[in-house]
Amino acid sequence: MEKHDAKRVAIIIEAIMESRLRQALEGAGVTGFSVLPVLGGSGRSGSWSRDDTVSRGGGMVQVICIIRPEKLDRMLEAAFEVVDRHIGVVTISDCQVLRADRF
Amino acid sequence: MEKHDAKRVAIIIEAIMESRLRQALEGAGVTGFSVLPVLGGSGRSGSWSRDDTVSRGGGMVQVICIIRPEKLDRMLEAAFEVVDRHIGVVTISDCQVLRADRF
Amino acid sequence: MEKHDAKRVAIIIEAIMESRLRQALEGAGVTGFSVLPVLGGSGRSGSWSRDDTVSRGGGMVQVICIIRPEKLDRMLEAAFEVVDRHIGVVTISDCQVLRADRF
Amino acid sequence: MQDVLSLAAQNLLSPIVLFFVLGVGAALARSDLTIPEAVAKGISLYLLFAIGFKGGVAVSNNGIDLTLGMTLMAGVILSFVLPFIAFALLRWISQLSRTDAAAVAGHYGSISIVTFVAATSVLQSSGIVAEGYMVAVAAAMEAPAIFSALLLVSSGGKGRMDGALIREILLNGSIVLLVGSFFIGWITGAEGMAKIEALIVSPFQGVLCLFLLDMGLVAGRGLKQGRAVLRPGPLVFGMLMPVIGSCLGLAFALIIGLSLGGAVLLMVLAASASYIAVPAAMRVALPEANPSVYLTLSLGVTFPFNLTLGIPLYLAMASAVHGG
Amino acid sequence: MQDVLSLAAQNLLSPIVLFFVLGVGAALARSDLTIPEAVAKGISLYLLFAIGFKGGVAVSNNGIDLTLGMTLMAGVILSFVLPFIAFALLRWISQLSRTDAAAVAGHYGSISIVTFVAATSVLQSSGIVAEGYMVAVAAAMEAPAIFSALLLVSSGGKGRMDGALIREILLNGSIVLLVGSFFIGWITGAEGMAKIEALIVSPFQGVLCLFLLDMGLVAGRGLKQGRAVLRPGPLVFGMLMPVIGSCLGLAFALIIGLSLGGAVLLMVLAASASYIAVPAAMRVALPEANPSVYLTLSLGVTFPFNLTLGIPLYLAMASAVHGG
Amino acid sequence: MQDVLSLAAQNLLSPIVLFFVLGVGAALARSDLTIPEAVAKGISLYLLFAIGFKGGVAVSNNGIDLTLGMTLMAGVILSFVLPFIAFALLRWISQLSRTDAAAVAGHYGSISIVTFVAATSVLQSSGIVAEGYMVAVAAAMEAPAIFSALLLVSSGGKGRMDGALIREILLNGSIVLLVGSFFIGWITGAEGMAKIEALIVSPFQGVLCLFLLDMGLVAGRGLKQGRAVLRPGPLVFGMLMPVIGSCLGLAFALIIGLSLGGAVLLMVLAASASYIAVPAAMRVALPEANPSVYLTLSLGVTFPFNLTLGIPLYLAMASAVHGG
Ligand SMILES: Nc1ncnc2c1ncn2[C@@H]1O[C@H](COP(=O)(O)O)[C@@H](O)[C@H]1O
Ligand SMILES: Nc1ncnc2c1ncn2[C@@H]1O[C@H](COP(=O)(O)O)[C@@H](O)[C@H]1O
Ligand SMILES: Nc1ncnc2c1ncn2[C@@H]1O[C@H](COP(=O)(O)O)[C@@H](O)[C@H]1O
Ligand code: NA
Ligand code: NA
Ligand code: NA
Repeated sequence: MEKHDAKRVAIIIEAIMESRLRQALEGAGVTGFSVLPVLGGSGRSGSWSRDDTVSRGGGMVQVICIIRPEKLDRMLEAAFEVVDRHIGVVTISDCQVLRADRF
Repeated sequence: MEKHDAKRVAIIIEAIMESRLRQALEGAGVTGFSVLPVLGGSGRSGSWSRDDTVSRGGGMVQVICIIRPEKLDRMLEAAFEVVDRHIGVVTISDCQVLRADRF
Repeated sequence: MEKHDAKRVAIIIEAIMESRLRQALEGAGVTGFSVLPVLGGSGRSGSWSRDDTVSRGGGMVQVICIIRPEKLDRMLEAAFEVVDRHIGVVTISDCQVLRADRF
Repeated sequence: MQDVLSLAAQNLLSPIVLFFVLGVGAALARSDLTIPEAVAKGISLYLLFAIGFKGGVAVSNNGIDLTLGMTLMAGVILSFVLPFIAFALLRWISQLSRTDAAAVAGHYGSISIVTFVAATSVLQSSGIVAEGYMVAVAAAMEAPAIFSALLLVSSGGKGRMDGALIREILLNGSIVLLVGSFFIGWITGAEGMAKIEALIVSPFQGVLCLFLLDMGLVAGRGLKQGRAVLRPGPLVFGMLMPVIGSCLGLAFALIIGLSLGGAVLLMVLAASASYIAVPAAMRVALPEANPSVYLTLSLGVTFPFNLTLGIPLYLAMASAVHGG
Repeated sequence: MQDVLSLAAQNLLSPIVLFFVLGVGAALARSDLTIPEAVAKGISLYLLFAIGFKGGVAVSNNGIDLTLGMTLMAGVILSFVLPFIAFALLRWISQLSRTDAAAVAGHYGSISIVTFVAATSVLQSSGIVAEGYMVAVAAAMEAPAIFSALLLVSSGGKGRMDGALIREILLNGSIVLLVGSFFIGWITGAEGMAKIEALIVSPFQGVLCLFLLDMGLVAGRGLKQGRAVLRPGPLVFGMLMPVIGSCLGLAFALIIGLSLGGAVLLMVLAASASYIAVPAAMRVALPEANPSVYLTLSLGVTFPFNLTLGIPLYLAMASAVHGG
Repeated sequence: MQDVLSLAAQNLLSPIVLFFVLGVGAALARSDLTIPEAVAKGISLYLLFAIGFKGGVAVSNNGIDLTLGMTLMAGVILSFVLPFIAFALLRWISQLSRTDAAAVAGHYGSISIVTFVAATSVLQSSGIVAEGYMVAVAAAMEAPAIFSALLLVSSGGKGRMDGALIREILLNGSIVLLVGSFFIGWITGAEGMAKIEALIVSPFQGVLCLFLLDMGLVAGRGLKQGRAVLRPGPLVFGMLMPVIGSCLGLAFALIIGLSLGGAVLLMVLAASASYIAVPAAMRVALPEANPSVYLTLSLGVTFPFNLTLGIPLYLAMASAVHGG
């Protein structure tokens, strides 16, 4: 099975910022990503859990983006723009992908 | 703490195909995997969000499978069989695992 | 964009053990982690799905922790303490992180 | 004609239609109003539970007669035949590919249970009674159209149907709950009804409003995503096909001798298009077909058409030709 | 005997039992019918809220007497003692390991609140009144059995109990809501009831049907997964143990002098087995025990047994020996 | 004074307050009782739907007059002005930074719809009628305060407001549902009400109890997390500011000539603090502000204060000065 190198970017960000991040990604020509729910967590700004958040929209989501290595930097810049002043985590790791024609 | 090398396969696929993928994996002798929810995303087939999908079963899920390197190819073939004509993404990455006796 | 090496630890564990794991992590000085829902899966102890679990709290969650490499071992020991007698999977992989000052 | 218009006007100002409109409006204005998925699913389970049970109790009260079997058969035939008509019409007035046209056609043979429920409400407020077993007919009409759709593409080597899929189609949750509640209503009859009436009768209309708000939100968002689909050909199809379906439904109803209410409901079933069971089956069996085509047409065009204009129109048509 | 059978037959054809059967059937036929987790959780919160509150209002209306304290104590004793009997019986008629047997035994000392609610419904339709404080007794019986189970394995060095777990057990959400609603019902009395009656009284039976549908789905799926467990020994245990429990419950009820209704409810509590609180505690404190053993027995065997045959049987037994 | 106390006592023993207290207690005792997020969201949609619709029907029944426009304007002015007062007060009695103080201030100009609903219940059980359009006033008061908060920090170069955010604020789901239901209630009037009354009127109080249980859980957990915030200054602010707001609200009500009920509701709106719309806007526009400060104050201090003591106090104040 043919595999192609790619990068996997995972961005944990406040749910309320999701639409802005989506737009920034699309603006940077990133057409493929998925959004996963996050139930709770802990960080410098304290610990939280979806069931305790007062304004129920107050949780976080994880946006996962599989991307060709050459597109990575442009994407990170676009994402950074949105994440910048906000809480959240951005990680990058190596992966391989099947069906690379789809990217 | 002893760590063992393993592969982490992540398959994003339509929820409606989940049971077929599960069967294919089990058929290929893959006994360990987890299914995670996906809230939304974007790809060549457009962008979607769980709250907007008409038929609420219409979303996607992410199947994650930690597997011994030597079993990888057989697993990918079985998964590919199911994913083939359908939308979705298959990624493979390296990882290490504790308690390898459990695999 | 400046990136820093880090480790990504993913622990799949019974939901009922989540609070204990959180405490153990905090006890080991791990201040950053996120908890993701798991819908179902399969393992040595059989296959399950969130909708079928009798006691609805009976599912599993995935705790993800991005951590500096030098803190990894202490964290794994603390986590292992909790996971030890229980079902679940612990994986470690390499990643890079933006905004490392936040860790 | 006067009557149709006044009926239509009255229908347009009913709470359920207005909440649907609110939902569409909110979606088009990009409000973040959403009904959580679990709540929407819960409401739809409630609706199936309630209408199945009520139908069963009605059958238990009035007994059944020969028309039951005939109507079920008529429903199955309609569901099986309508996709062929839809396919021919689509190929004629639109540029859709064979695959897309077949997938769309499958949706129009099957049914929309919410349209059915909305029609039941309209009948109720007009004081028209219908055969209780019509919900069973609705259930029987869900699946056959899927087989027609796959037949329509089978020559092209596309469309995969296997045992697992057939079981999934026939035992999908909605059918099982609807038919199960129907039988339980039938078995427990008036006594059973007395026990659960307070849940399934009086609050029903209010719950339906909330559900239609959600349908509006989903339809509105679908329209925004799928607006590329809305070229004249498909658009005309989405409003013409239900009328054709309703005429066929009316013909069958007259032949069988259904009551006025039963005739309207059979028309509505024939006229409505699926947006749950058939899309799911198409994703499995015909993944090459573009979902945004069939979803936009079914939910974005035909559903609102039936809800607002279709139902009063079918009622007027049936009233005009029905003996009494 | 005649009476038991007719009561059982009538019970078997009640909507709640039929919806449970529908759920089991749908699961066994591998239908994809499911109640979303959040909805099921919401319904169970509703049931706890409603029965707690109603119990409290009943106490506020009728006052309390000495029997309250005695019944609470009887409940705690039953919950604590039953696991030892269950353990002995299991070790005798099954091949289960000590650990598995202890875990199962713990479930049978604790209670199933849905079985309790179902019994309340049966009493209600038979026009039998019970002490309002029985819901408090139900709450008091949840936890002691867990300690017995852990005692049973402590000699083997297994079973970990710590402060966090004790707090989790005693303050688990179900107990807190049930007891809290009970006290609020007690405090606000008839006036409070007048305010929220429309939510917690009339629609209650209908909501219970939906919940039992879900229980059926879950039990059916559990049975399919856990069928390996269903060897004759455990199977017999799953139907014999509730009867033994009910006899002990009846004995206590007669000693205390509970009303007929109260006696039946204490029997049902003793007869029923936990499938929420105890499994959760076992996963934490006794992870070596196999969950599919205790869940299959408790939810797949004993719950359906009690729901269908057990409740009418206990009612018949109590009627036979109860003064009046 | 006698009256205020007896009213307050009566209020403290109402089911909704007791369920709130139960929730706070359960959270502080670290019980795992939780209402699933989807259920809580569903309940809040129900409440908005119900009170919007009821308000619209009331307007349809009684017609509108000049006071409607004046009250809307009063609401907008209050919402816009209160943050400046709150800011000044906070800077005076607390050590909060400009940014945090501005963020908190924004919350106190906006409103809490649950406090509004609770006040409606109190009025109802006291037999006091209020203008139906007060829900529209509530909707109008949600947003202006956000702009004030951003003005307060704009000199420091902080606070980002863009078109997307403005649309999000004005078209947030709660406002759209509340206002939409209000208009649909107005359009369909008594006839519409007859159709959905069984859902939105009689079970309302019971649903409100469940919602307040959830609010209590959330507030209690918030208090535990945010206890660091509760130094004397902010604490005094959290109880003083609502009283100041209510006085301003009363003044406007007297000028406009609102009924006693309407005056109390305007006071409550002015006195209450937002914990949904404003926090969300602050996270986007002013991420530097510490959420635990404004959430703890708004939900942990001011909400319970209003629910328990505030509402009876405002009613007493209004009764004292209102002509009748
Ligand atoms: N090291 C980490 N690993 C995983 N998730 C994290 C980490 N740090 C923060 N998070 C997530 O990001 C949220 C905000 O983090 P912070 O900005 O540090 O308060 C936390 O509540 C977690 O959900
Ligand atoms: N590059 C990607 N990274 C992460 N998820 C993706 C990516 N591409 C597609 N997806 C997910 O897979 C779904 C279908 O993708 P596609 O087949 O490209 O339409 C999308 O809606 C996303 O949820
Ligand atoms: N190899 C694996 N990859 C991913 N998830 C796994 C794997 N093995 C086990 N799991 C998850 O952990 C749960 C318990 O596993 P086990 O302890 O093997 O029964 C399973 O139900 C899965 O959700
Ligand atoms: Na049709
Ligand atoms: Na028991
Ligand atoms: Na205010």
